Amino acid sequence: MEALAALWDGAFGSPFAFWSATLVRATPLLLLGLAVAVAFRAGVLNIGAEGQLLLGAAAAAAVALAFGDAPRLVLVPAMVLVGALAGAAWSGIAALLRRRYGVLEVISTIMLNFVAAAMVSWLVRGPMQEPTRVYPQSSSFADAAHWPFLLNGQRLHLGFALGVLAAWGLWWWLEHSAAGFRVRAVGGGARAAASAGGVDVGRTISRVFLLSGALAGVAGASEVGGVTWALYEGLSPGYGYTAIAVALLARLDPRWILVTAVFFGALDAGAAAMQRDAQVPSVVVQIVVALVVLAVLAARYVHARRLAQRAAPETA
Amino acid sequence: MIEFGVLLLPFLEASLRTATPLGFAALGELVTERAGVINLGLEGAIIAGCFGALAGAGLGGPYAGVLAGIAAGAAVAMVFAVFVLALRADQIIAGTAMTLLALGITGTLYRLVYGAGGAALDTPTLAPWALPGLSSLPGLGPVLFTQPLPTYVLYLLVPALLWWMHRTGAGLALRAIGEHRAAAEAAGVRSQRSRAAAIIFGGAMGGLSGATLVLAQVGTFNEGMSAGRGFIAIAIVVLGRWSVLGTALAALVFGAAFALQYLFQAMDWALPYQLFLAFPYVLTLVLLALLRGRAAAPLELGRQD
Amino acid sequence: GTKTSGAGDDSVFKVALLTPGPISDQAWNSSAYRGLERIRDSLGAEISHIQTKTPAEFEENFRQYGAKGFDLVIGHGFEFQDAAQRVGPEYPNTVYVTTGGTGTGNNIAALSFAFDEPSYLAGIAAATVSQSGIMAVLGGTELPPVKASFAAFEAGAQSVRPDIKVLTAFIGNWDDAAAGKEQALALLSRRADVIFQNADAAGLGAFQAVRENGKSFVIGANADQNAVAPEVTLGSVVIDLPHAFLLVAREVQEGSFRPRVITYDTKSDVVRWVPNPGLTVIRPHVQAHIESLRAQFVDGSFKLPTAATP
Amino acid sequence: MTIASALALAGIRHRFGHTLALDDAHLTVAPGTVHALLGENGAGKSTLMRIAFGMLAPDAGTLAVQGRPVQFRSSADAIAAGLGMVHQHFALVGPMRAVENVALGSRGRLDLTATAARMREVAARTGLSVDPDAVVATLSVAAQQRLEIVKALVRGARVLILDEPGAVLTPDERADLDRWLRQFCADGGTAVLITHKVREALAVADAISVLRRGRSVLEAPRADVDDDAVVAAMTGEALRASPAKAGGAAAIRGLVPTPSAEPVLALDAVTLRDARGVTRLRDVTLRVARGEVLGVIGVEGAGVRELLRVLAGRLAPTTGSVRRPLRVGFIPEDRLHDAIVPAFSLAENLALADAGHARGRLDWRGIRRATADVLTAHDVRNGTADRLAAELSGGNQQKFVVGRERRVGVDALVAENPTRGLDLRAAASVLAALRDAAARGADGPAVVFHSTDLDEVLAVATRVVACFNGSVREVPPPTDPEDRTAYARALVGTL
Ligand SMILES: Nc1ncnc2c1ncn2[C@@H]1O[C@H](COP(=O)(O)OP(=O)(O)OP(=O)(O)O)[C@@H](O)[C@H]1O
Ligand SMILES: Nc1ncnc2c1ncn2[C@@H]1O[C@H](COP(=O)(O)OP(=O)(O)OP(=O)(O)O)[C@@H](O)[C@H]1O
Ligand SMILES: [Mg+2]
Ligand SMILES: [Mg+2]
Repeated sequence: MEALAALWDGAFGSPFAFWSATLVRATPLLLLGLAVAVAFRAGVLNIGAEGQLLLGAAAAAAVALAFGDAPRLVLVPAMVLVGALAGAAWSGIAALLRRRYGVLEVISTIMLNFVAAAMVSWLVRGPMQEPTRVYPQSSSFADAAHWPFLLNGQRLHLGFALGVLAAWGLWWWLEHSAAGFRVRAVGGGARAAASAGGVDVGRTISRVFLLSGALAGVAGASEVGGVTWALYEGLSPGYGYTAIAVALLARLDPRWILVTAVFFGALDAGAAAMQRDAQVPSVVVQIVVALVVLAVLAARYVHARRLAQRAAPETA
Repeated sequence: MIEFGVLLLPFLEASLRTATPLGFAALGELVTERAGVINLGLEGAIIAGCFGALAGAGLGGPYAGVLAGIAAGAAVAMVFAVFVLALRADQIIAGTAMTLLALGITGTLYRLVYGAGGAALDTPTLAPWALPGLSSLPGLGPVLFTQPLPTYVLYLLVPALLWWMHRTGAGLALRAIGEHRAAAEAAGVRSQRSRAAAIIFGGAMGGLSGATLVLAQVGTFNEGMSAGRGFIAIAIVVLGRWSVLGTALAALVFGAAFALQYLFQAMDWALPYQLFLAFPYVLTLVLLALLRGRAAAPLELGRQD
Repeated sequence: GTKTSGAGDDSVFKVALLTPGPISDQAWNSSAYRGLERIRDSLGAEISHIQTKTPAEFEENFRQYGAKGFDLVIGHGFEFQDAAQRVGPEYPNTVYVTTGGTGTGNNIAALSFAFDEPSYLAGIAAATVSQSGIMAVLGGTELPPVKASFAAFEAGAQSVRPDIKVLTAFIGNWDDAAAGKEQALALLSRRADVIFQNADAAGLGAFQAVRENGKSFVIGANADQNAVAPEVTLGSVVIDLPHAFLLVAREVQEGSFRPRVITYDTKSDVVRWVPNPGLTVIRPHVQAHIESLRAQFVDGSFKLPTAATP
Repeated sequence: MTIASALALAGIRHRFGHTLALDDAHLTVAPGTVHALLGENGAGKSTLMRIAFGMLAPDAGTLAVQGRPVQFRSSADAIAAGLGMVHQHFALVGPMRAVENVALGSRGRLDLTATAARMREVAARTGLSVDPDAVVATLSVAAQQRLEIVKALVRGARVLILDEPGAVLTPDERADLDRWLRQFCADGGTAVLITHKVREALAVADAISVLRRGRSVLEAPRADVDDDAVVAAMTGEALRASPAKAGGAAAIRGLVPTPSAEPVLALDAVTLRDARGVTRLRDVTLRVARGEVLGVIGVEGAGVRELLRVLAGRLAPTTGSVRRPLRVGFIPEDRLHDAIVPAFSLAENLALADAGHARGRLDWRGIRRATADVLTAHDVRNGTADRLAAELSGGNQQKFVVGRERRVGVDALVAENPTRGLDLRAAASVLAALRDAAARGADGPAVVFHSTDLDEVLAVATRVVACFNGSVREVPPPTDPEDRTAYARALVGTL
């Protein structure tokens, strides 16, 4: 009980907990959840958000380090852009492998995640290592490369605003634009989209892959620009994989991803608080988090059953 | 000069050893996926198998350990099956939660039972058996037939699964469920029952994979020692194009790639070690591109009820 | 930060530990946790521990502990130093200490372990035991202290046997014991016959590999691992973390804390080479040589060429 | 012992969400008879039969097999009780071989050789042949239909439910099937046959039942009813049967204005090889002008499928040139896979048709309105713009697709078996729609129309071409409109 109280307090118990812990953790999950969702909507199983995030982080860090004396108004957008490009380039490999060689993206993206992790591990010990060449990390960024905070005294940064904007934009794009509709049509039935709609399925899939990678790349840029201010290995504790659950729990609806990303961010923040404040060992915390997720799944089932039962009685 | 001949035997042995736990997990997952269910809780089944094997071996020797490992893996899969089949939960989310749950439970139990000192290396383990005759065959004989029990089980599992999937009604039903569940049901197949069995079998094989790690390889347990093998096993199924032989072969390919990576690092070449760590994955990508041709996943894979 | 202190129990001495890995690894993290427990037992402190993974978490938790009025927060690894530098100024009443690293500040200190000194001695012992003239070092990932320790090991070995070769390999993580075993076996197949491992839980696999091989030796790291596989363990390069933690915690409690890089070396007896008492393969004259070097480390008459371990 | 009924359903009610599909439906099938079940699209025929086969649980009502009350939890129970079913939307596993589909559901060891032998045996008896080793997904719809029937027959069911088995069979195959059904019942079997062809139902059945909007409105021995009575029961009003056949081909041809000179569709020396390198079309040169309805006939594998897809722009030829207008409507045979996305709403399915070239923002309000127009204009039952396509009955889905592809502004319309699965009225309205389109002359689209039913083709086409072995030849109109020999010979390449 005390543990659950700590879980709640750690996520929502104070302004700091909510704005600086929960939402800061939700930020990468939000952007990555959108990346996963847009790909899944087209039937593209991009499991590679993790690797795309790492590449985006590395590229954004390179920009921040190389142009540290540029004004913030130029530098921060440049980090976003370059992060997006790097993420897209990394997912582009999987897109190319799928289109040219028929390699299933579920496996290629997993493999690319491992390669990306090795790559960052090498970068921070090689070309991007800090000048004393002792620690496996880059130098810290100049102030101009620090993404602005959104609230006074809180750690919540620009990345979250970008995430909210992206969620809204993606929702609008999928529901109201012709290009977004093509993406949904390909995911709903590729044969029908090609035959009835004359949609170029291959091209749509490749593009969506790039878009997905770009969103994940922005998540990487947002982590280094908004939180760590340097490139480290082990930057992500598997955000790219959690994001799949984030996206699916939201039924791939960008608006709901906003909610599920905050849910998982809160779980994560609360889990830390359980260790810190209630002396619950990390392994037990994992159990509690898993049980909370399973409880949500069970509750959802019960809710669906109720809805079905409510619809039925009007027969009588 | 490097004596390649001298290294060949250790390389082959290492390939087979590394491939064995991957092979069990992947073949189990193959059966699950052929029934249209993707189980990301496989990693959880493996770690449960590791802990089950440790506990079982401590109580009743290595064979009890193997059985306990299998049972622990199956138990994890059973919970997953309840969520996916009875509660119609999303497979990916439920699987992810199961992995987290199993990692947490095994870590907690381990700390409770073995305390800070850990289990050390005094777990009774399975020694390799040299099969009389076969192990003295020239060439690969000693590599293939001087192995601990699980490796032989794996040798038998491959033809048994092939036979079962292609030569029995239940195997045919399983494959049909994975491709088109409604059609299978219309043909009189009880799909829920088959899917539950397939999930539990997959978990049991994940458990056996974990038991192999503990009892035939490391000789102890540590938190998180499954180290992502469940996810690699899922990739192996894809590389193996959802076929029994393909999956077995893909497990060997991964085993060989890792073994080569270990060997490369032992070569004292002045290259960043990350290059070697990435090698198995890059190799896989290249192989996939060379093999070409889209493999078709079971059509119902991952579909929520 | 938001609040400076939560509860009114300011009289209680509160100490927190952040580890980068699980405290059941029988090495780096478990000895740190034992250090935390010793602080609790010896100083009556209230303790808190958290396992963290990412730089973002390091920083957030440093902040949370600062806000909760903890007196001492230990980040167990050089990787915590950037976080300490950022958060330290926000919570001046909390002392942040990182194990490793070089960063200091008003309320920030770094513990520096001369892990290279005992590693050098281990290298000497190992070189005289090796039959093949080939040895190996096996790490989890390449971290500064690991790298320095491996370099000292090699230097020590070459000081008594200039032609000896040392192979280097990394597992890529700290918990895949099976990979640790396979990597060790690959090194053995390259005729290495002493393996100095520093891979925490993954390193257990190296012990198992060497034990099955039977014709080679393994060396433990961080904790005294001589009991893990007593028949093949040459010795352990030990950091007495509980002792070091207690020393710094006492300073903080007594108010005598001064921000600095606190170096623990052979002299302070926090780092030491502990040969396996059950094994008699290290010949007496080698032991004598090692013992004399140890004395020189203590009186400062012998220094390793490399700078102090980061 | 005599049993009153082999299969009896009484007081069946079933609701899908807000649609009451069945309301007090009943059916009693005497042993040893062929019982025809008729009704318009969406009347509830398939639903009733899926309940009989254990695939759906009824909300109310009772079920008895061979006089014994039963409660099926799944099809497995129904099969165990001796039922077999041929599904309207095939229940076939695409990536598997035909023989494996037939063996599916058996227990213990598989003997695929024996299963294949039984398939051949059935083929010998009924004329329904399918290559046991062919992968189902590569089979034509007609072959899949044959397989679906063979599957039920090999199982040796005693009570056989056939949901529109004739829709894509050739006339010969249909005749064979009817003959076999009579034999099956003479040997003690029982069959329920769902069909839209009233005449054929009357020709083969011993008894007739009619469903209208989920209710049973007629159940009578064959002898007691005629065409008009059945049609009246189905529609709830008196109607002349079979408008398609009324008048014959020549009469309709006379109605159509002279086509404009400039062709809209033009193929020149088109050759097409498939992925395996087999030549599917060889050196085809063809022109279709506005105001024309080009009828295409050909047996399975003759190249009809490919010809239609090249004309519709869904396949690119290997060599040769194609001239096509920008917008070509296409009504493919396999609507569930090629024409609609079942999980999309009807409005979204309407938008699908323009998805390839639409730009910018989609005007959903306008699309919804256009959808509603299509639904009313083509009499799609139970449809609203926001309803999912999957919720429509098969026939209504088809009407929707036809309506969508005929929207204003198409310059050419290619239709492949568009009346498959349609009830009388719907089929007639689809054919009329094609005719009307062409009747607008130079203002209307060029129409290309293929049907396995030669009568339909002759009823609508202004000109007929035959495919044989990849070559396309025009069939000159016979002097006697009732003379079919030229067409028959064109089909087998001996014209
Ligand atoms: N017991 C058996 N012994 C030998 N060969 C078999 C046996 N059972 C099946 N085979 C054949 O071995 C071949 C290779 O099997 P594989 O595992 O690759 O098939 P699969 O990909 O699982 O099957 P599919 O994809 O057709 O469902 C198959 O064509 C199969 O017919
Ligand atoms: N899965 C479903 N979900 C919702 N509504 C459905 C579903 N299946 C059928 N319906 C509705 O139930 C009614 C009866 O459909 P059914 O398929 O039984 O008609 P049918 O008589 O077989 O028609 P057809 O001749 O077109 O095949 C229709 O109104 C249809 O829209
Ligand atoms: Mg296969
Ligand atoms: Mg129907």
